[in-house]
Amino acid sequence: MEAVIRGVFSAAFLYSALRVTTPILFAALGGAVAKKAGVTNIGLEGTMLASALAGVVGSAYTQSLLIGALCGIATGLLISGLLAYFAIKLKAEIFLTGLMMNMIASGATVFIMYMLTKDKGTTTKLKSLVFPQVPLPLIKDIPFVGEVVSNHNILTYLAFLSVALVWFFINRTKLGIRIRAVGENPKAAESVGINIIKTQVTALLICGFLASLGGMYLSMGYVSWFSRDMTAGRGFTAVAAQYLGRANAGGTLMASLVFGTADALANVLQSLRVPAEFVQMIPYAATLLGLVFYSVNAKRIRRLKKLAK
Amino acid sequence: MEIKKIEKTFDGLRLLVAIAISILFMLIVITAVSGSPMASLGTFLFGPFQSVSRIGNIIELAIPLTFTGLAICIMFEANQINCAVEGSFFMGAVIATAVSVFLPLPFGIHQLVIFLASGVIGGLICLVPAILKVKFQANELVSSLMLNYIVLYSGLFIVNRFLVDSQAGYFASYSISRSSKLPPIVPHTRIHFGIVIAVLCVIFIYLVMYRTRLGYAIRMAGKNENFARYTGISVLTVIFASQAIGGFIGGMAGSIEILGMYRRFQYTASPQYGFDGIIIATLADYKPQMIPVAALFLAYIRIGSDILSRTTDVPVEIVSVVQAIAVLFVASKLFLNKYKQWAIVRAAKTKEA
Amino acid sequence: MDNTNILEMRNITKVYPTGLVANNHVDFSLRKGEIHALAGENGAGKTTLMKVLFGLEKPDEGEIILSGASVSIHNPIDAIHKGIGMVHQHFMLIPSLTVAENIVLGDEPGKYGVLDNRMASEMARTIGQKYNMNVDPEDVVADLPVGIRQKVEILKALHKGADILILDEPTAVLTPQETKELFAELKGLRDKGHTIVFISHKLNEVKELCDRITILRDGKDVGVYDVKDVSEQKISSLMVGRNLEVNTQKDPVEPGRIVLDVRNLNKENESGRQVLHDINFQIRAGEIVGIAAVEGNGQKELSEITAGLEGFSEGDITVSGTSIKNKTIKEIRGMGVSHVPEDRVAVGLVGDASVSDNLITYVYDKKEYSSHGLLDRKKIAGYARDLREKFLVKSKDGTEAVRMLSGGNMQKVVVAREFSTNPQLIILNQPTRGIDVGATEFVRQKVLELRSRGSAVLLVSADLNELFELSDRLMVMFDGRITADIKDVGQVTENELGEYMLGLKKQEGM
Amino acid sequence: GTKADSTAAGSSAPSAADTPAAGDKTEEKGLKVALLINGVLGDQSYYDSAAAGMEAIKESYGCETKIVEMGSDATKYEPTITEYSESGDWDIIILCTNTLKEILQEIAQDYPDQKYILFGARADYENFNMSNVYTVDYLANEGAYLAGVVAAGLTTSKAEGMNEEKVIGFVGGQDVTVINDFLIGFIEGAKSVDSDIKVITSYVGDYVNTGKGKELALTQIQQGADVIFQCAGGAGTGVFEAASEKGVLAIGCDADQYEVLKSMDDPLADVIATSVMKRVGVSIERAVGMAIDGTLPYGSFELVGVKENVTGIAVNDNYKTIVPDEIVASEEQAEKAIVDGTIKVSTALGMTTEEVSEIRNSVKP
Ligand SMILES: Nc1ncnc2c1ncn2[C@@H]1O[C@H](COP(=O)(O)OP(=O)(O)OP(=O)(O)O)[C@@H](O)[C@H]1O
Ligand SMILES: Nc1ncnc2c1ncn2[C@@H]1O[C@H](COP(=O)(O)OP(=O)(O)OP(=O)(O)O)[C@@H](O)[C@H]1O
Ligand SMILES: [Mg+2]
Ligand SMILES: [Mg+2]
Repeated sequence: MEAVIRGVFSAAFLYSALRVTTPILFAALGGAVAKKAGVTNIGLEGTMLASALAGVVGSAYTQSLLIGALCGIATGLLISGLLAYFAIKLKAEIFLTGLMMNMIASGATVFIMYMLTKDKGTTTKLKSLVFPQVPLPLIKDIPFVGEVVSNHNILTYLAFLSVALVWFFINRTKLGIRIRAVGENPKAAESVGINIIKTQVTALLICGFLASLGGMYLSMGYVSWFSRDMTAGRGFTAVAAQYLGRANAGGTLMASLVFGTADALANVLQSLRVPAEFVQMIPYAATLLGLVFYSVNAKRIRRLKKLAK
Repeated sequence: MEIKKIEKTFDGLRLLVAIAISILFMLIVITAVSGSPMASLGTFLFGPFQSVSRIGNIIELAIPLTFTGLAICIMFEANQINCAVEGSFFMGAVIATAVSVFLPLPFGIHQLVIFLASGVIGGLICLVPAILKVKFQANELVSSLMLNYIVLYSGLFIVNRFLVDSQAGYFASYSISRSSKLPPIVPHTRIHFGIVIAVLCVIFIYLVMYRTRLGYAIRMAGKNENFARYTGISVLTVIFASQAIGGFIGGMAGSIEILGMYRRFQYTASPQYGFDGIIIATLADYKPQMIPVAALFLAYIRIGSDILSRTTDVPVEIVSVVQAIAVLFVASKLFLNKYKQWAIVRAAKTKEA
Repeated sequence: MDNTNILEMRNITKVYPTGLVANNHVDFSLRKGEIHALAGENGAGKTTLMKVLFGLEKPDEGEIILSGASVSIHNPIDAIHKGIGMVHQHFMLIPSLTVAENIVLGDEPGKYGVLDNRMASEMARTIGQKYNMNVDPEDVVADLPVGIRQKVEILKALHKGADILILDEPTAVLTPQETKELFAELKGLRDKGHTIVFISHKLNEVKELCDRITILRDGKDVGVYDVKDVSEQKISSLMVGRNLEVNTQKDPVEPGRIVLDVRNLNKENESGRQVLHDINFQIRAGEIVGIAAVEGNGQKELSEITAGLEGFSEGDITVSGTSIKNKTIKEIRGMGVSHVPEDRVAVGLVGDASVSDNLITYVYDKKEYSSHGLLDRKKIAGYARDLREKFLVKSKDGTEAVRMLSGGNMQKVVVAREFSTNPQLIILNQPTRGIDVGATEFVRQKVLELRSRGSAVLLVSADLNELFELSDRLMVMFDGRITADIKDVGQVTENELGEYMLGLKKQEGM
Repeated sequence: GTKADSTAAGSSAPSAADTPAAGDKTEEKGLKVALLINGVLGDQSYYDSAAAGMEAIKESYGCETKIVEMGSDATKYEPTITEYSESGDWDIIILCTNTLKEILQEIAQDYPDQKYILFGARADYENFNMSNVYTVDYLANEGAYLAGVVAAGLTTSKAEGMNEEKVIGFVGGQDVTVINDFLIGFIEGAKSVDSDIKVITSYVGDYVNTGKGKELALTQIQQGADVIFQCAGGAGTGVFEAASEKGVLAIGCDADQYEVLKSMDDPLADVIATSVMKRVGVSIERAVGMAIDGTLPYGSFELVGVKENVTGIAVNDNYKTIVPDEIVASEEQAEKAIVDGTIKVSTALGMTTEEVSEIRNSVKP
């Protein structure tokens, strides 16, 4: 028990919470952009998975991190593009299309991995590269804060930076306004000459881009190889985080942090004398509670507003 | 009527082209991987019909798919995108095992009690997202995705804590008791009594949807909740009843699968039949009577690729890609639309003339 | 106005995927600087034709000639580039964006992809001043009343440089005063050289505003006329292909016992605003009580509360002596209350369900329509067929989805369902909004039939003609209060009513 | 260092394959051997090890081999096994694990002429007529016991990367018997060195989530663990990553994972102090060899462990560099004691869930 308490109140715990949050945050931000355009992308899981493999393969065969990253991003765009083609262009049910993308990614990654390495489990045979960890100058010397904030993977910083970028993009850029218009009232957007399909496809591609970074973080940051189904439900969690955060950048950040922290907590709690199954439930239960809490809170705010008037 | 016929023709055509495209894709993959592509393709396409037992395999696999397809059908028709059927199926299987192992009852009654128990638990699970939605406006898609994990781990806990047979040597429960098994009904296959229940369920859901007040309420409220409120159709009843029925079927499906196909409970992860149900329901266009057809189709390509991977070098994983391609094209409303529009214009014009 | 055509649509044919031929070899032309009316019954193909012109629908045949050259318009961008703007009947605004953002949407100012908010506001202000339509660019559209939204819509089109402006039933949601203001603005636009297409079912408006008129019937055009040469009578007979009795014949009916009794009704809405203040009135059997009010003055709330869709804070409502307080809608309907809602598409119908399914809502749960615990399909189909025939719903066999019907026919489905339950009290909210003369007349006839059979009718309508024509008594609402109760409808002028509606005047003792 | 050899030379088992005789057996072409696994390849341990054994059979005896991955859907096992039995194309069908045992017990009687080898399980010869089935199972707990001895020795030593605390870690795939069999042996071995030793146990929940594997290991390291034994299949690779990042040691599972990773030039290999080996492939190769010689005792069961050199720990270059001599010595001593039967290692097979969790909880920090 002591160990747990020590664990939770340590810099290492907060550090790991940020680390666990990173892939979810990327994907959830991507989901938020898609959602703003009126598309609930449930294919985040597959997008992440495919990019995770592509980044590994790309960097392994070229020994260039940049090319590896570009391969990962291109794959993220490809999956999102496929999703867009079927859901937006051919008007297949978006929810189903997302599920199918996950299915394709799950099968195709193993297939490709097997073709390349004759291994269906992991790509440890491939000598792939990883994104570097970066100590933050000055900040790294501040006690505690430095331990929590510094020396993260460069993608972790990028994820948190993306929150601001996504906010700016959605609220301040022309494309962002168009995306919101399309999401809120597609017919209206169309009537002023905005191409709904193009806008939604763009939003999905941005989503794919962000999700691909999340995916690559798993295989080229978190660990240094790809293994089958390594996303392990993070894409679905990202959908939940995006929903909890009302598809707003700030809200999505908060929700992702809640989940990341719950997940990190679950890891620490494993050493408690609680059945492992219950500990493994924690992140999901936390999200579910988050959904409930959120609505209770929204109700309270409404009531307060009413009183104020 | 003319137009309806064209639509029907094109829906059929779309199905055929979708299947053709996915087979073509399969052929490309096979050619890339295998030495004798045509023979391999033959294995994929005709292998499933080569013996009674293989045909049996298709039908065996179609049974759980039919159930979850039906469950999804009624739940989604009420416009509740609730994926908790996945959890219902898993927990249904767990509860079925528990009752089978710990509650000795005579043959016949035993099965009924198990169906009831796992159905009820399945229904309760699917009600959770519904309640959260009604009480807290929590999106049921999101909450059900999270709930599935919670149910999975709870189920594993129950098995691990109360049901696991430590003599088995692997993660498995005690053996399913003889009195609760669903006996096979076709010789040389494992097609079990569950198929009869599946057929009954199809008829039941069809009748519920189209011949009962509840079904009418579900269809109307599912398509327009405002309308339901305004005309006095109880939306709450629709939500709760549809989720409870769907969950019941999902839970019962879990028990039928365990009693018909397994010696012991041995899932360590959810078998995903709940998500498969979504595929089935889409392929069947949410028509209960078409659910078994869609289930058989999906089962057929799965068995085909199983055989393929067993007999050739083609990895079995590729089947998920083939399936997804087929489903995507079938579900693409505008696929081949140009030609359809052309046919409709022509028909309309000839009528004018 | 010169007589050269700036736009010609030739031989346009549009077939919808349902196989319905919405435009059948239609010719349509516009002269520079005219206001051109496009008239026709519901489903005649007006909207479709304009959607083709604006690039929202692809024609299956035909060509469009703009300023003498054949052009192809694939999408609204093409249309906008060619100087065509369209104001749709249903608002096409993004509620969460500001007026300025809505106006510049599609063609936003700013560098490097970043929106320049100041510039956008400036542009919105300038264009508003130029056309004398004042709106605050910083307002969020969600907070604006409909009249202002209509202006924003027009400014939006003008900002995009529309020379040809299409207005699809712009007056359907406006008050008389707002309509008047709009007409002044439209005439101003014409004088500045713009060409306007005006779609409306209100023929008096067409007469007042338009120069020429094209009439569609059943997807075909039946001709172009100078408006001054054709009477309203003539227009409507061209539209329907027969002569129409425009003035409703109203038989005297002696009002009976009190059916609806509203006492001290108060209502606070979600955000805490008092939307109804001490409402008191009764309606008797065989009596039609009309409510005239500018949108947003509590009439909608009143009708929805009476129908049980919303609760209320204080007071009581009884129907034939029984209070509706804490009753479910089903129970209230069981008391003999019917309701035709304001929005037929969003509330009144299930678009994806069949016509028949939309008709049987109140009988499917009745004993006589089931056998052995299952619904008796034959009987139900028979019931639906009877209703379709009785209410002249244009539908092949009732199996097609309601969304495939035109607006007027959709309304007939709602009316058929609601009128056939033998209501003691019926609440009508905009019963003829946006439907053509023929359908309108039909619905009004049915309302009078109900009255003769002894139903109490609460009629909320933005169409003053309708109120005058149908009401036995007229009440005016302003700011959540009843400000006038006019017992003798014949005695009040339209102008006087307008003053009550705008809160300029209040009846003694109210 | 005989343990590091990849040839199987069980001192008591009848030996035919102890000397790899690649050249002279190839003439005896014609034996067709199929391996049916209830999973998919790529776990870099159990199934892959079996697959390597098949490869060796092909090389050494010139057999025609085939591996069938039946996946995780248990409903497919029975029809597949039946189909292969029915076809009569295969001289020997090899199956594995207890999961397939129950199916085989029924099928084997229907095909008396078909020969089967079942490894990783113990068939019930009393109740089923299985004169055509040879069964072999492994004492994984014995290997894990030795790993426990090494781990405990390391954490209490001054070896590089070792801290003051007497804490070691175990990361399992799932809380199930096969995995817990390793755990029980590991704990027992560790406690034999120092009864105060603490073992932190975590389960990933599956065998694929590498990220989670790493995260759990990092948490354990943070709580003071400096030697972590992973039994989590693919997810276990995350444990190595964590160890490498934090400068502590790890112990691999099933195969000699140091050699596996080293052969791929993977720097992670260096953190793997040793691996608990279950030389599944070796036992298959040995069995098929005996079958060719006609000496395989069909209709009987063999239990092989440290004594037969099928389970044990990997003694490789890394082990020799990392592990101080006195620990090597105590490990060798424990090994001897197991071989001569003075040490009896407990097994999770047959333990209830409570019993397992009691043992697990008793050593939690
Ligand atoms: N997208 C569509 N799909 C199928 N049919 C359609 C579609 N849009 C319109 N229609 C049908 O085409 C016909 C013409 O419709 P249109 O909207 O042009 O009529 P309208 O003259 O505008 O009628 P209203 O006065 O009711 O607005 C109607 O019968 C309508 O039901
Ligand atoms: N997707 C569709 N499929 C079939 N019919 C449609 C579809 N969209 C619209 N319609 C039909 O076409 C008609 C015209 O549609 P539109 O959007 O122009 O509304 P409208 O006619 O202007 O509205 P109103 O009904 O208020 O007159 C609708 O009344 C409806 O009957
Ligand atoms: Mg129209
Ligand atoms: Mg209209």
